[in-house]
Amino acid sequence: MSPELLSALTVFVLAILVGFAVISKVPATLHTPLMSGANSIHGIVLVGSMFIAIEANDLPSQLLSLVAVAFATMNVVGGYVVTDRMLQMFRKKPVAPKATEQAEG
Amino acid sequence: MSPELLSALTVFVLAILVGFAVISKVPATLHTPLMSGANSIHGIVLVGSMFIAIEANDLPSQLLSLVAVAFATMNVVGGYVVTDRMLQMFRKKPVAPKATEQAEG
Amino acid sequence: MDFSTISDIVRLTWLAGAACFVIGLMRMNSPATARNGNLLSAGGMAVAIAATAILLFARPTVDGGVNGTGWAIIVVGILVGGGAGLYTARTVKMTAMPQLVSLFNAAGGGAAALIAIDDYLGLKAAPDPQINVATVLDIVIGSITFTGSLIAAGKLQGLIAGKPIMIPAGRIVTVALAVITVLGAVFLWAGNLSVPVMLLILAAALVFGVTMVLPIGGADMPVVISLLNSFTGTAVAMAGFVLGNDVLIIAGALVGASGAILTKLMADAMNRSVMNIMIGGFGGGEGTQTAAGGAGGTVRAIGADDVAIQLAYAQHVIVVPGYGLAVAQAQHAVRELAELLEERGVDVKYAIHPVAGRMPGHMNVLLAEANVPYPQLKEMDDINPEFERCDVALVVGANDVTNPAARRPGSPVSGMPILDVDKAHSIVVIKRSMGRGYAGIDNELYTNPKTGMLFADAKDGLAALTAAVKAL
Amino acid sequence: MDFSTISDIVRLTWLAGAACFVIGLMRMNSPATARNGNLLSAGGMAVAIAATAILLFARPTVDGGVNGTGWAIIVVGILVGGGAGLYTARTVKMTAMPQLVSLFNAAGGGAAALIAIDDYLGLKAAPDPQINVATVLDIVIGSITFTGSLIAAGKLQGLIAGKPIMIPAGRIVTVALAVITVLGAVFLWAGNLSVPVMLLILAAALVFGVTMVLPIGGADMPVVISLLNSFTGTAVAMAGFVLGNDVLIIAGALVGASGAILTKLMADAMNRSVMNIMIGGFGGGEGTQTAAGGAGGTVRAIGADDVAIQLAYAQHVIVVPGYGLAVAQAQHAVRELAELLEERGVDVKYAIHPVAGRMPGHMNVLLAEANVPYPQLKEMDDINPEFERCDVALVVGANDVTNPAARRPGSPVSGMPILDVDKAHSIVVIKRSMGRGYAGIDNELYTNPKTGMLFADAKDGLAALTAAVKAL
Ligand SMILES: NC(=O)c1ccc[n+]([C@@H]2O[C@H](COP(=O)([O-])OP(=O)(O)OC[C@H]3O[C@@H](n4cnc5c(N)ncnc54)[C@H](OP(=O)(O)O)[C@@H]3O)[C@@H](O)[C@H]2O)c1
Ligand SMILES: NC(=O)c1ccc[n+]([C@@H]2O[C@H](COP(=O)([O-])OP(=O)(O)OC[C@H]3O[C@@H](n4cnc5c(N)ncnc54)[C@H](OP(=O)(O)O)[C@@H]3O)[C@@H](O)[C@H]2O)c1
Repeated sequence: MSPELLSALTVFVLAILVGFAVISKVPATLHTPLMSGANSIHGIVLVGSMFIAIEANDLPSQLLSLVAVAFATMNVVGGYVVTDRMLQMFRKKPVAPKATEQAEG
Repeated sequence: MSPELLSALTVFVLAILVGFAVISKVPATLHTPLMSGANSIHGIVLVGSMFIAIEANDLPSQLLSLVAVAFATMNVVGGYVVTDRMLQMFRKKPVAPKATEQAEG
Repeated sequence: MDFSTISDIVRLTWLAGAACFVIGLMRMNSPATARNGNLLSAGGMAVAIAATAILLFARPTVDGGVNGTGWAIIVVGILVGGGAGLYTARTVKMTAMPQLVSLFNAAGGGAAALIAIDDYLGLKAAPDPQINVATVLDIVIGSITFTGSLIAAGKLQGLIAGKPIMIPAGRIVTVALAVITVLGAVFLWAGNLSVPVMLLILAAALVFGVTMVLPIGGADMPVVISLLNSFTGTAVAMAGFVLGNDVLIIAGALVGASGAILTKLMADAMNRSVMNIMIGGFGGGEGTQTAAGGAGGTVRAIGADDVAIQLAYAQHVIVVPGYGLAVAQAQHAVRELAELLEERGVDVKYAIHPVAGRMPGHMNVLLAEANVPYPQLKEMDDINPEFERCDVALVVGANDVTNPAARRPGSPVSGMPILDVDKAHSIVVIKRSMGRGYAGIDNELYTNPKTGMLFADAKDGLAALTAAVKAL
Repeated sequence: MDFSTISDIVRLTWLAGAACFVIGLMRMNSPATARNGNLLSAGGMAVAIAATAILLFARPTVDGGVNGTGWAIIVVGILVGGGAGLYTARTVKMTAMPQLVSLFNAAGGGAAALIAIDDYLGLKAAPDPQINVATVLDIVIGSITFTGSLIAAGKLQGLIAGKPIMIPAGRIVTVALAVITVLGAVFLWAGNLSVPVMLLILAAALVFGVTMVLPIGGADMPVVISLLNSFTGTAVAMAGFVLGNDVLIIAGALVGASGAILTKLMADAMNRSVMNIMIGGFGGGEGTQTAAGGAGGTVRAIGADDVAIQLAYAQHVIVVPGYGLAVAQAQHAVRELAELLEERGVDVKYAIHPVAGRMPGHMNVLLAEANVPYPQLKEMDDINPEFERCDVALVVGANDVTNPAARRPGSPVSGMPILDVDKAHSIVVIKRSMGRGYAGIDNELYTNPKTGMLFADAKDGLAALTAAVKAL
């Protein structure tokens, strides 16, 4: 086994352990935002997509890598923005609701 | 920076993150056993001590490594045994206490 | 600065980015720090991507010049993908977010698979066994995620029927596809370099993603999406092995593992096992409301005017929103009624069950969107002791989460914590019929002598109540 | 099998061992799985060490033979160290465990430092800067941990006075040592190879460990030990860098980080900050009991016979054990009294405050050792609502954990959760005098009209009560 593979494997196992440890008891309300937050993180595949794009020399490769870059960016940008929108609802609401209610209703 | 150092650094950072994530809200009763359990784990220094012992060629090295091996083994063996003793108190006690009490008192 | 220094710095930056992901996820475990955690994670991502661009730019090319086409692909791809992501994420309605997450997940899985496909097409000779293993796994997992997530999104969006779709001989097809994939993978792992076999695997995995998700009921989709999210993480980690890139491995494995835990937590919260869901047990969800006609016990129907009087002269009212309120889009109607009651001096609270509706946090999202004041939303454990002191419990389109059968063993909902609605002095239930809920069982709450049934669509029923209270 | 295959397998085994450490620690977070987690961790350790032995054995030597001396050192070292560890760990009394943990910690830190010292002595030329940094850090941190942990153990064992020892011009000496260490380290990092400077640093760090811990009060030692434990982890990780060994890096960094978090949790639980402790604020602990004489309010002394009658005819009695009970070794005496009362039909429970005593879990350990039935031990949150229904609260050598001043701001114990002893119908406190507790402040519980003070050593007082109840 090459030393690189061994060290990649070490990194892989450690990252899995971090992943297991990092999610503790979460209130159910946070499940969807947490899923969405994790979903954004795998947008890191954009880094890999950029590598294959810069190395693409023939048309098939260029097309594949264009789609890969676009997909990955969509994952990253959309993922973080939508997660942030979900999490806005945990902002502390202004506490005096009566006033606004009367104004509206 | 050599690739080995870089990968060692990666491993170091990941292990720190695991360490931070792994301890969550623990009841105070478990603080001492948990400390003792973590204490046993750094007994892994025995592995390093064995390496320097096998490579020791002069008297100072041999003495240093003998002490290192003995210290590290003490850390490992003593650590795990004492932690286990502490944790025995979390065994479910037999529930019918009255009977034994009467027998004793 | 020479290239090797730049390369070192970039690698360290990637590591810092990965650390941001981890710390961000940690912070997302608690409501108070969640938003901040997501921003930290996004910051780590931005830094990692910028570092990559610098690395690619500084990298010596074969002819010494700048690779124009490569950069054009990157820039165009980022603009198109980023624009699409930003636009949809900004404009989507709160209630449609899960399907959007699923779409983004499909995109990520697709990108991971494309990396491996591109790598495979460029091979001149069979690669090292390890790389080969990673490549094939990446193609398979990435493709399953891609089509599976698209189907899941389609189901949630209503483009594909939510109820379980049984493909003729579905199980056999699914198993056959799995066998083809595995055999092909083993053939390639044995050291054979064959593009056709790779394409065969690719096709089988893509179809497998479809046949895996189609038979699962729409109500189970949140769990399925979470599982597919974990798959994508794994595929990305495999892409990391293929490219020899640590940051992909770390981030991918992180999501793979944390996604798996999260999937389990989500399934636990709705009292299901992941296995059970994937095999497609019950979970017809929205398809089953025409069942039964009120088996056992008599049911007392009640009119809007009667309910209005009860509500207007009550001191404490607890509203219990459920899936039916979400389907009927009655969140604004319920807020109006509550405001009207509050003006008359009634104390109104909302009892939020963690799995009311069809996705975790469904009710919080809906009611927050309708501007219900946050302090009025009470979590299950906080509100349960208050039911015995409340004059009227108004159940709107909720069923399973109020079913007292959950307290006894032997029913599909056994063990699920429920809202203690039956402890209230008087109970009013708004729903269209005696139809069943997600779990497909009768609710003995409806035959409780204290309960009056207001048979109506949630939105219409609430509007009728508001009108009746105003007329008092 | 050729050596490179063996080496690969050994490395993977190390990785598996490291994974066991992590999963073991995770499981130790909850009482139900803690013991199992420790065993898993021990299993990982055994496997990692066995794999190392195989690797060393299979490794080609210079002359092709077996390195007899090396193996002799290893075997003798393991037998001696293992025997000592096993014997002390088996025979130590429950109450003396923290000092033993500290001793083991000293051993681990010492071993880590020795590795770096040995490595440094063997150097022919200045090593790579990175390795050099790790070597020096290992020597410094390992040495500080070594002497610091010995002092901490000595304080807890009573060999060294528990109260803060102020060295003349102590702060100046400590700062001077720190400066010497840092300057020496920088000199070596600059690429100079100098054994005398290394020895100077070594000496300075060893003395620094002593001067750092001496001024800290004995009662704060658990936190100090936890901090030093985290230090040892870091030193071991540095040893891993020196030897280029991943498993040392992983396990060391794991302990370094988790130990740091744990230190903070421990300090939080006793309402202190780690900074505050290290600087040596209050915390005289056992040194302060001769202070004050009952400032403000009158104190009602009460005799054993009176108390016996109260107890014997009560329905519910809650015993509140504290540090004084531990010092007096009165755990058996209290169990005897409780058993006697139970025979008479009195319902007896023990209220366990999380930081009663001088180490976390102190009271649980003590009472478990005295065979108090586990179901009678109640955690603070469970028992607090019961005080208002209890006839007599019997406080034995507890002080701070019952002080109502904690509910108001402005006192050293403010914010610490307390046992609501003052809600009981009647209160009896057994202690020797009006002496103060760990926080060094008066307790207004003692001037409460409901409180009777039974001035006695905890063991004697309880024995007197038992005799008096028997005589009834
Ligand atoms: N939150 C999650 O994450 C999640 C995810 C998947 C599954 N689940 C499961 O979903 C269930 C949630 O319980 P729940 O009480 O909220 O819902 P439920 O048990 O599914 O019941 C919903 C009820 O709403 C009524 N309804 C449907 N459309 C309506 C309309 N337009 N107007 C008025 N009423 C309408 C239906 O009765 P009629 O047909 O008679 O009107 C039905 O009985 C649980 O079993 C949970 O485990 C939750
Ligand atoms: N548990 C931990 O992890 C930990 C660690 C470090 C510090 N602490 C701190 O320690 C304190 C613990 O509170 P606590 O209420 O258990 O203890 P405490 O507040 O320290 O009070 C102990 C009391 O016991 C009495 N006492 C001493 N020897 C005695 C004897 N032989 N017989 C009878 N009484 C005796 C003393 O009064 P007399 O002299 O009048 O007898 C003293 O007031 C807290 O402030 C906590 O923060 C706890």
